[in-house]
Formats: sequence, structure tokens, C-alpha cells
Amino acid sequence: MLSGIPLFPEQASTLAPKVDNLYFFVTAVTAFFALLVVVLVTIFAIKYRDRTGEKVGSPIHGSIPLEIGWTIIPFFVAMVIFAWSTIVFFHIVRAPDQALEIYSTGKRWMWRFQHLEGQSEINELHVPLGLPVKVVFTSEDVLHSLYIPAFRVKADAIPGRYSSIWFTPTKAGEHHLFCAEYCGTKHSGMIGKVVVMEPNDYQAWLSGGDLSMSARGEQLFQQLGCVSCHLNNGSGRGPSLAGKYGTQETLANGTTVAVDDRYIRESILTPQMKLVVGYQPLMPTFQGLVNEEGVMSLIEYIKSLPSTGRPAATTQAGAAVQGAAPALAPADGGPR
Amino acid sequence: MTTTVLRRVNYLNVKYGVASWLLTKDHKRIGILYLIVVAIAFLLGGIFAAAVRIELTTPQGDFVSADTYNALFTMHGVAMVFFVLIPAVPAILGNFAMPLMIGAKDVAFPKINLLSWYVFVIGFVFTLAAMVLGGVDTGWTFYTPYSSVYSSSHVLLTGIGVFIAGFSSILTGLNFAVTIHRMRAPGMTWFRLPLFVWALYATALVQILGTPVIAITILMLAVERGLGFGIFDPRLGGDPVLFQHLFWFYSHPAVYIMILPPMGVISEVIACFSRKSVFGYSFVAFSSLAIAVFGFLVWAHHLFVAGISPYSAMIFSFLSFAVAIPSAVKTFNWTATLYRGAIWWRAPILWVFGFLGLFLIGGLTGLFLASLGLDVHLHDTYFVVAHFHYIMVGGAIMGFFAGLHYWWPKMTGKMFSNSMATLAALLVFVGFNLTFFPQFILGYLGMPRRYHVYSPEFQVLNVLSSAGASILGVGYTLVACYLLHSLWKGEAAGANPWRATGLEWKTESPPIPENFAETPIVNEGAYEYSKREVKVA
Amino acid sequence: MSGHISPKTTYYAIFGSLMVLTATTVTAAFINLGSLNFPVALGIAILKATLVILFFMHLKYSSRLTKLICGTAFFFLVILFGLTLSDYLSRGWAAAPGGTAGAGTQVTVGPPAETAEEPAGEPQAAPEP
Amino acid sequence: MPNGLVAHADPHARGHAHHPALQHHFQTLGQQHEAATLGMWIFLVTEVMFFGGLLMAYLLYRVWYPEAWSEGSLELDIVLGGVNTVVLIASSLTMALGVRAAQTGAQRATVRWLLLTMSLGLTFLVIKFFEYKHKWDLNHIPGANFRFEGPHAPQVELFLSLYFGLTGLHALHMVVGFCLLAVIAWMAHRRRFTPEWYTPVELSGLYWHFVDIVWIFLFPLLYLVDRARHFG
Ligand code: HEA
Ligand code: HEA
Ligand code: HEC
Ligand code: CUA
Ligand SMILES: [Cu+2]
Repeated sequence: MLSGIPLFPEQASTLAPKVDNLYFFVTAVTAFFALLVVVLVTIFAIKYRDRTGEKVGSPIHGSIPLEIGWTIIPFFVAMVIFAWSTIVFFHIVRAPDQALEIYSTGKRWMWRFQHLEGQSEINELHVPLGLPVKVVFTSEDVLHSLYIPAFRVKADAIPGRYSSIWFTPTKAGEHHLFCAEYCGTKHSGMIGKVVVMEPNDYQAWLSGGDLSMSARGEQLFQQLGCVSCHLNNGSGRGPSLAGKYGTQETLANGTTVAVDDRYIRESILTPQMKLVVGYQPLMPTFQGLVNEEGVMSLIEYIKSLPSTGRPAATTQAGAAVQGAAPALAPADGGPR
Repeated sequence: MTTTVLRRVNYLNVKYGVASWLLTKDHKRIGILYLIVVAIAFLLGGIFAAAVRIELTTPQGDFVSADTYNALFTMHGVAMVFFVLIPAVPAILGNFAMPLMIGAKDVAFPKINLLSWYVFVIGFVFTLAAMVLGGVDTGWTFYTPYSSVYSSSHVLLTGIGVFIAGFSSILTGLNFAVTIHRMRAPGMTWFRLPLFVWALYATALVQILGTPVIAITILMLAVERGLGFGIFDPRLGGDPVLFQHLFWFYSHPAVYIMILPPMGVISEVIACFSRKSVFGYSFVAFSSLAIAVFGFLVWAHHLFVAGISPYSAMIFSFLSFAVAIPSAVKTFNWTATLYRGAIWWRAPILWVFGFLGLFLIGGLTGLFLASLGLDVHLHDTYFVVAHFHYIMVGGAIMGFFAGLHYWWPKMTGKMFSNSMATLAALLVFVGFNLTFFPQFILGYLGMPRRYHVYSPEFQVLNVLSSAGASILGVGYTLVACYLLHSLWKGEAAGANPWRATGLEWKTESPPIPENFAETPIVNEGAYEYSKREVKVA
Repeated sequence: MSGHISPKTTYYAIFGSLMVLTATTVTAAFINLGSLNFPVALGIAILKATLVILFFMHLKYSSRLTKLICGTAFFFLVILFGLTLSDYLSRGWAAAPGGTAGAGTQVTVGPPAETAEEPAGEPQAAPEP
Repeated sequence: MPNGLVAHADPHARGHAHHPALQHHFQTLGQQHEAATLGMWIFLVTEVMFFGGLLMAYLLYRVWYPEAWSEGSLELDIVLGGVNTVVLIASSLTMALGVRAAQTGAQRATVRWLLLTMSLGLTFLVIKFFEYKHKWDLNHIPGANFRFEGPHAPQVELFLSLYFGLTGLHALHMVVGFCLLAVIAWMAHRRRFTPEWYTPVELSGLYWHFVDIVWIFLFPLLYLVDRARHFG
């Protein structure tokens, strides 16, 4: 235990060095100011010490140039930090286009991860080395926060909404995964590990899974009776969902809305909120009938529907990812 | 020897008996009343902290259960923030010293002043009740929906306690603002005011504008929890993050309620013990106001990873850097004040030295957190815990102690032991750094806060931290001991033991009930040490 | 002690204006002004409040300090509203290249829709069966 | 400076003819009055911020759920709300006239105006009570028993939560104001006020007008603003 006190966290993602460089810079700048003040205070305190308490200090009242100087200089220094840190932040926030998506839900007190190909796991997250991965997640109950220190990423999981983090792992092996937002009794037990594997191992590991996410979504689509209204040829009571994902939908109130994860989730859980133009408010709510993971599977299924009108075969969806993944830039897929 | 000897009448001995204290309208006595309650709360908060530190000496959860641990840090935070640090300097030292410093007989509304103490005590009693009945486990931040739906602890009771205590803070702020506007002695112009008074004025602004918002926020939480009204409930389409916005709209400015008054104390003490006017008086004065106003513009820096828009995060990050500037101005001015002073090393200024170093580290690490790119990693880790303890314990509590030592002779008429006070300041300084410096490292390593069990590799640093906390505890206990001791055995202090300027030193120690025999007339600035030579000679 | 004493007629006149404004705002409520509904209603309310503050509460005749305090209240109210909404209203911009937004951000929950027509014949107060 | 020996250094003790209302720590009645009005205005600032928190919630959800807000506001009775608006503004008028009467030393008139103000306030509360009762009967109180038919039921529940929050808090302020006026009216009846000193009347007037202003905003925000979506 005493063999080595860890002083610095592992750098295991492409983001980590960026964050760390910023950290060193800010440390250096602040250390400079801290030392400046501490050294001056020490020198003055000793040099001008008066043991009698009888003397009086020099009648100095201030100096405008000094005041201006120590207002402006810290301000500019602060702006440099601000600019740099904001650049890093937007890098952290903006996932690259081609990132591999993994869905997750947090609930007290565990993390469930759902790979598109069907593998699902609890408190463990397997990801391929060198490929950008985006984890999209929500919470089923209270706030949680998905935190992987070695990757320097974190985001709160919020009930009713999707959050995401992305990273490109650069070190194979296991890393901590923590819940960083206080969530009750076993908050400190809501931990796990991220296992970074060679892409080939990852593929092998993936194939051990059962139904892919979109296949599961397809099952739900049947079971919940969505098919009865959403026919792919558009002749059903509800609009055809084929090829809908990523398009703009015109609503009954005249506005348009992007068909994305959030919108589909809303359509399933609160269908009356936004009505598609030309359709009646017939769709029942599925609140309570389908859990967050089911919703994610449905979304994944709807995403997989090509605009030709024929549902994509389960295997195809998996293959698409497998095909795409190795094609990605292994080191850093992020924009800039 | 009863009646014939002329007894010096002061505010302490003018009347005896519990009733004379509980019904007093004298600001000085009310200050003492606050001191008693706050000391109890500090002891309580300290005990909770001790339990937290004991638990964290091992990575397993072997000292207390998870639920108990959660209740412990929550109650620690609630006690320390709402019942120690927010009232500490304004309500104790401010109440005692401010009317004296401006040459008033009392605050503008003495009855309201007493009322606000009662309100404070009632709030404290509610919170205590919650603690006794099993505690509350939401974290001092009460985030929904955990607090509104899922927690099975005494959220309502604690919420009511904090709600009520909030009104005490509002009333104090209101009272002080009016007092400073309307009760100054003749000749006491704004730019002759001691900087402590400026700081209290800025604090009052924050109390007035911010505290009502936390009150209504807690009320909404209570209604949601108690009556089932949905306001932040995601199941109805409500937004839990809205709660965080409203909470921090108050609670960030509230950190300036905690630090501005100690900053005022620092200005007083530094001027007195270096026998000089504070360097750049008006810049220090206005930086207090600037902190109070800008402090309202940065709250969402607590929400950088909580799901706010990144563009909005950018604005709040920028503003957080901006709010650091007035603090920088203050720090540099204090440093410059020491230059060519005649520095008399007495206990109060030793605490000030401690403040300067620790506040500096706390404030500068605030810059790390205000940096978006770093906060993603640092948020809700021990780095944050270390940051705010450096400011709140290292800064604000040190500042409070500086002030307590500075005005103690005035409050009690007694001197404490300078050597003991020196030792205590040293112990606290060393213990403090040992406790909280390792937490910066822990934080960057990624140890999340509010963790009952943690990963074994973090143990060594945690043990160091707990060891430091023990030293810290000894330091604080020592302070309590020699201050209490001075009450019985301390030498009489005399009217002006520190040979300070300032109206409060022109009256007796302890002061007479109406503060001044004659309303003083002021004709010079606050820190005219250089003129004094000529006069005293 | 010399407070300003307004003639009674001032008070009656203010009362009259307030009544007229109330009538206006009620009337406006029955006319669909589209996206102007809210600004108009709010504008009239602000006007009414201003009248009350200036004349009934004598702010017009009060010291500069009092005026400053009154202004401060509304200034900080605007800060509360404005900066909070700066978050909510800019969430929609967050869309990253990948479609959904990144770390710590969500796609907005609320619809930006300003004008909307509901199906006609909305029942008043649906009675409980 | 042996001032510790001076037992009582109160200027009041020096035999000047001081107004009985002058408190010992003030120099003059003017200073006392200024302090009191300043305190009241500052108190009103805290009240503004207090309502501000709730209004922020209102504002956000209105931006998010305009349809639900529209549906919700149709549930409110515009006639009762309108009548109450008139009643409350009228009470502000009578209050202002009451303060004026106190200023001019018309003591009987002061009492009369205050009583009139109180009865208008009471009218408001009674009407509000019936509005609440109606909601209760319809199970429109948010919480476990909430029932609402309509496409935006959950968000309408949010609306009604805020409706009850805002109007409830406002009603509470009315009750407090009512009690305050009762005390002031009693004091006026006992002829405690003079043209030199009528601070309590003025302060309760400020408070009463503030409560009126809150309603001036609540009425359009809750009852009116989204109604028009349902018309042409
Ligand atoms: C008294 C209390 C106090 C004070 C004064 C401060 C002051 C500051 N705080 Fe701190 N803060 C807290 C108490 C306080 N804080 C608490 C309690 C929390 C956690 C709450 C919780 O989640 O439980 C917190 C959390 C917190 C966060 C959120 C972290 C997170 O949860 O992710 C942030 C982020 O920006 C932050 C920033 C700052 C900044 C920039 C200042 C600035 O005001 C500091 C300014 C001071 C200086 C900068 C030092 C002096 C300057 C110089 C010597 C010159 C050099 C300067 C420059 C180059 C600019 N604080
Ligand atoms: C003013 C604020 C304040 C103060 C003074 C302290 C003081 C201390 N805090 Fe505090 N702390 C907070 C505010 C404060 N804290 C807050 C807001 C949180 C966040 C809570 C949350 O997450 O919700 C927190 C959380 C927190 C944690 C993190 C818990 C977690 O996240 O799991 C830890 C862990 O080490 C800790 C430790 C300490 C220690 C060792 C002290 C020591 O300094 C305490 C030393 C004091 C004593 C040991 C008492 C002894 C004193 C006497 C005997 C004298 C008293 C008598 C008289 C004066 C008459 N605190
Ligand atoms: C009773 C018929 C019915 C059923 C069952 C049904 N829907 Fe719908 N759905 C509709 C109608 C009608 C619309 C268009 C009106 C609207 O937007 O609500 C619609 C709209 C949608 C939309 C928005 C489509 C667009 O073009 O923007 C999605 C997504 C959707 N439904 C998904 C589902 C899913 C998933 C299920 C099953 C879990 C389901 N629906 C079950 C009738 C139905
Ligand atoms: Cu989940 Cu903490
Ligand atoms: Cu803050």
C-alpha cells in the first residue's frame, strides 16, 4: 500500500493529455501568483516587523498605476485560461460524427450498458482501443453522473433526457468508472470498470451477445403493437417511420422538429405533445409500458429503418458498425 | 461592598439574568447570543466532520453504514454553511462591532435584530430535530428528484430549518443596510467608513437579493415533497436542473456572504497591526461591491456538467473568471499594505497571515474549477472539496478567528494569552494544510466526493487528511480553551489594547450599553495611523 | 415629517387609468395576436405596476436612494430570468456533428414553438365523471 | 474618558420635548422615519426576489409547454379573476387615500379608508376561496388526486402547481396584509398618528400596494395570456 502514493491519474484517452496540459498551465500560472503573494507577505512581515508595537507605518495610501496594473494583468491571464479551457471543453463536448454508439442507463445503483450489437453489461463497459466511442445515457430515477477519470470525461445522467460523453481510448486495460453525482445510499457503490480492448478482441467479445439492440427494438415494436399503426408503406393510422430518423418533421402547429433520439423518445412517452401534421392524436402513451432501455432499443430500431421501406435485417445493422469501425481514424477522431 | 462603590456600567453587567439576555435589544448582546449558537453549531459540524474523516481512514465502509455516512456529510455541510459560516462574521462580529464602528447607538431596528436571532434559533432547532431524528441525506445541495421523491430521510424538517434560518439572514442584511445608510455618526462619510463596514454593506446586498430565492426554492421543494405538487418533477415534464439553477442563484452569492465579511475583518486587522492605512482604500471598498454584484452572475459554474447548454456554460465560465478579479485586487492591496508597515506580530495578524495563504490557494483553485475544460474532470471530486475548504475553513474561518481575537478584548474586556493564540494559529495552519492539500491530489486522481467507500489506492492520501484533521481539531479546541479561560483569568484589556484607530476603540471595553457617552463626531478617515503620532506623541 | 401629499384627484386619475388598462388587457386576451400575446399582456402589466409604484407608492416623490433600490430589485430579477433562460434557450444550438449533443448537454426538452393552433372546440373545465 | 460611569446617556433623558414615538437610538423623528421607509423598500426587494423564483419556473415551463399553458389558463375563471383584479386595484386606491388622510391628519377618515381597504381585501380572499374550492371539486389540485383529461395533462399539472404556488403565496400575503391593516386601523382609531408621524400607515400602504402589484402580474400571466391561442 505504501509502496507508491499515486499522484497523477493515468492518461487513457485522447482527451486526457489535452486536459492535463491545460491543468499544468493553470497550475503554473496560479503557482506563480501564489508564490508572488506568499513571498512578498513573508518578506514584508519579517522585514517590517516591529516588536514594540509603538511605531507607525509609512503614510502610503495607494497608487493608481499599481491598482490598474493588478486589475488588468490578472484579467488578461484569466482570459488566456478561459480561452484555452473553452477550446478544450468544446472538444470534450462535441463527439465526432462517426463515433461508435453505446447506450446506457443509470439507476440506483448500477450502470447498464447496451451495445448496439446486443451485448449488454452491468457496471462494466467494454470498448475498443483507438476508436471514438460515444455513450448516450439517461437515468431511470435520480441524477447520476457517468465519470471515467482516466478519460477525463463526465456528464450527469438526468431522468427524462439524454446526455452523452465521448472518448477515444488510448490505453488497453481496465479503468475506473464512477458515479459522480450523489444518488443516495450506495452512491459510492455505483462504480464499475471500463475495459479497453484491442478492436479485434472487442469484435470477438461483441459476438458473444444475444439480440442486437435494433433487433430487440424490432421485437418491442411488434409486442407493443407499434406495427399496427406504423406501417412502412405509410398506409397505417400513424406515419411511416422508415427513413424518418435524421429528417425534419412538420408538426400540426406548423413548426418543424428534428427527428432525433429525444423526439422519438417524446413521441413514445408523450405522443400528444407534438403531433405530426395530417395525423390524428391517436397514438397512446407508452409511459410505464416500456422502460428507458426499451425506448433506446426502439430508437435504435427506428434508426435502422432505411427509407426504402423495408426494415433492415438484424445482422445488417451489426455488420454496418463492424464495417465502419475499423475505417475510423484510430487515434483521434474528433473535429480538430 | 455593594452599592457604594461606583460600578463601571457596561453592556454585560448593566443587567443580569437570563431574561435580560433573551429580551435584549442591544446589538452587542445579540452578537454574543449569536456567538453561543454558532459555537454550538460549529462544534456539531466539527463532530460530523470528525466522523467523516474517521470513516475515510479506510477504503471500506467499516465505521458507519452508508446511510449514516451520507447523513453525516450532509449534516456537516448544512450545519457549517447555514448555521456557522453564513451567520458567523456578519451576525456575531458585525452585530457587535458595526454600530460601534459607525458611531451609532444601535442598529436601525433593534427589535428586528433580536427577532432575527430568534428566527435563527428556531431554524436551528428544526434542523437539530431533523438531525436527532435520524438526519438528512441529500447533500447540502438538496438536488431534486432525490430530495423531492427518493430520499427517505428528514428532508422536509431540514428544509424548513434552512428556510427559517434564511429569514434571519435576510433580516440581518436588511437591518445592516439601513443602519449603514441611516445611522452613521456625524462626519462619518462613506469614504471614512472602515472597510469592514463596506464589506458588511456588500454582504447585506447579497443577503437581501439572494436569500429570498433560496427560500422560495426550498418552499417549492417542500411543496413537491410534502404535497406532491410537481414543479421539478421530470415525470410531468419538469426540469430537475431548474432546481439547481435556482439553488445556485442563491448559493453561489452565498459563498460571498461567507467570504466578504471575513475579508472586511482582514482589512481592519491588517491596517491595525501594520499601523498603516489600507493600501488603495477605495479599491478595496469597491471591490467588495463588485464581488457582491458580479457574484450574482456566475452561479451556473456549478452546473457545467449538469446538462446546461455549452454556450451558456461558456458565458458563466467567463463571468466566473471576471469575479475573481476583484478578489485579486483585494489580495494585492493587502499585500501592499504590509509594505513599509510597522508590523506588530500579535495573535490577530497571525490568523490573517494564515488567511492570506489559504484563501489564495482556495481562490486560485477556484480558477481551475471555473475553467470549463478542467471542471468536466474535476466536478464532484475531492478537488472541489479541497477548493471550498481552503476558502471556507482556511479563508473564512481563519478570518473569523482573526476578527474574534481582534475584538475579543472589546467584547469581554479581557485579554487572552497571546502565546496560546500563536500556538493555536500555527496548529490550525499546519493541520489545515495536511487535511486538505492531499484532497487536491485525490481530486485530480478522480476520487469522487460523497463516497463512503473508495478505491484502495486512494487510502494513503486519505489517511494523511484524517491525521491533519486531528491536528486541526486540537487547534480549534485550544482556541475554545484559552478564550474561555480568559473570561475568568484574563487581564483587563483597557479601552484600546491594540492601539487601533476606529470608533469602537474610543469607548470602554466592554462598551457601555449605549456605546458612546456622547455621539462621536468624525473628522478623519478610518486608518489615520500616520496622524496619530503627532497627536499622541 | 413632510411626505409628499398628492391631491385626491391624482389618485382617482391613476385608479381610472388602471381600470382602463385592465379592460384593455382583458380585451387583448380575446384577440389572438400570435407571438405578441405575451409581450402585450406583460407590457400592460408593467405599465400598471409602474403607475402603482410611481403614484400610489410615491416613488415619484421619493429619494434617489429609494428609486435606486426599486430599480435594483427589477435589475436582479432580470438577471435571474435572463441568465437562466440563456441556458435553456441556447440548448437547442448544442447539436453536435453527431446529431445529439455531447458531454453534459442535452438536446432541449421543450419545443420552441411560439404559435400553435389547437384543434378547435376545446372543452372548458372537463368535469370529473 | 470616564464615560463608563455615565449611567444613562440618553438624549431623551435631557428633558427635550420629544415625540413619544421617537425610539432611543435615533436622533430625530425624521431619521427614524427615513430608516423605516428604507427598511420597508428593502423588504419589498426581498419580496420581489421571493416571487421571482416561482416566476422563473413559470417562465421556463411556459416557454417549453405553450399548449399546456394555454389549456391550463382556460381552466381558470376569467370573470372571477377579473373581478378580483378590480377589487384589488380599488383597495390600492382606498389604501392610498388612507395614507393621504393620515398625512393630512384626518384621523377619522384614515380609519374609514383602512376599514374599506380591509373589506376589499377580504372580498378578494373570499372570491379566491371559491375559485380554489371549485378546483378542489374538480380534482384539479396537483398531487396524488389530480385528474385532468387532455393531451397535455402532466404539463397542465405543472401549470396548476405554479398557479397554486403563485396565487397561494399571494393570498398568504393578503392575509398578512389584512392583519397588519387591522392593527394599523386600531392604532389610527386610538389617534396614534399625526401629520408628524404616520410611518406605520405609510409602510403598510407600501406593503399593500406591493401585494396589489403582484396580482397585477399574476392575473394576465395566469388567467389571460395564453387564452387567445384558442381564438381566431
Ligand atoms: C466562501 C466560499 C467560496 C468562495 C469565496 C469561492 C470562490 C470561488 N469559487 Fe468556489 N465553491 C465554494 C465556495 C467558495 N468558492 C463551495 C462551497 C463550492 C462547492 C459547492 C458544492 O458543490 O458543494 C464551490 C465550488 C466552485 C465551483 C464548482 C465546482 C464544481 O462543482 O464543479 C467553481 C467553478 O467555477 C468555483 C469557482 C470559484 C471561483 C472562481 C471563486 C473566486 O471568487 C475566487 C477568487 C479568488 C482568487 C482568484 C484568489 C486571489 C487572486 C490572486 C492572488 C490574483 C491572481 C488571479 C488571477 C490570475 C485571476 N467554486
Ligand atoms: C464552513 C464550512 C465548513 C467547515 C468549517 C468545514 C470543516 C471541515 N470539513 Fe467540511 N464540508 C463543508 C463545509 C465545511 N467543512 C461542506 C459544505 C461540505 C459538503 C457537504 C456535502 O457534500 O453536501 C463539506 C464536506 C466535507 C468532506 C467531504 C465529505 C464527502 O464528500 O464525502 C470532508 C472530508 O474530509 C470534510 C471535512 C472537514 C473537516 C475535517 C473540517 C474541519 O475543519 C473541522 C474541524 C473542526 C472540529 C474538529 C471541531 C472542533 C472544534 C471545537 C472543539 C471548538 C468548538 C467550540 C467553541 C468555539 C466554543 N468536509
Ligand atoms: C393507435 C395507433 C398507434 C400506435 C399503437 C403507435 N403509434 Fe406512433 N403514431 C401514431 C400516430 C397517429 C402518429 C402521428 C401523430 C403523432 O405525432 O402523435 C404517431 C407518431 C409516431 C412517431 C412520430 C413520427 C413522425 O413521423 O414524426 C413515432 C416516432 C412513433 N409514433 C413511434 C411509435 C412507437 C415506437 C410505437 C410503439 C411503441 C407507436 N408509435 C405506436 C399512432 C400510433
Ligand atoms: Cu449514481 Cu451516484
Ligand atoms: Cu460558485
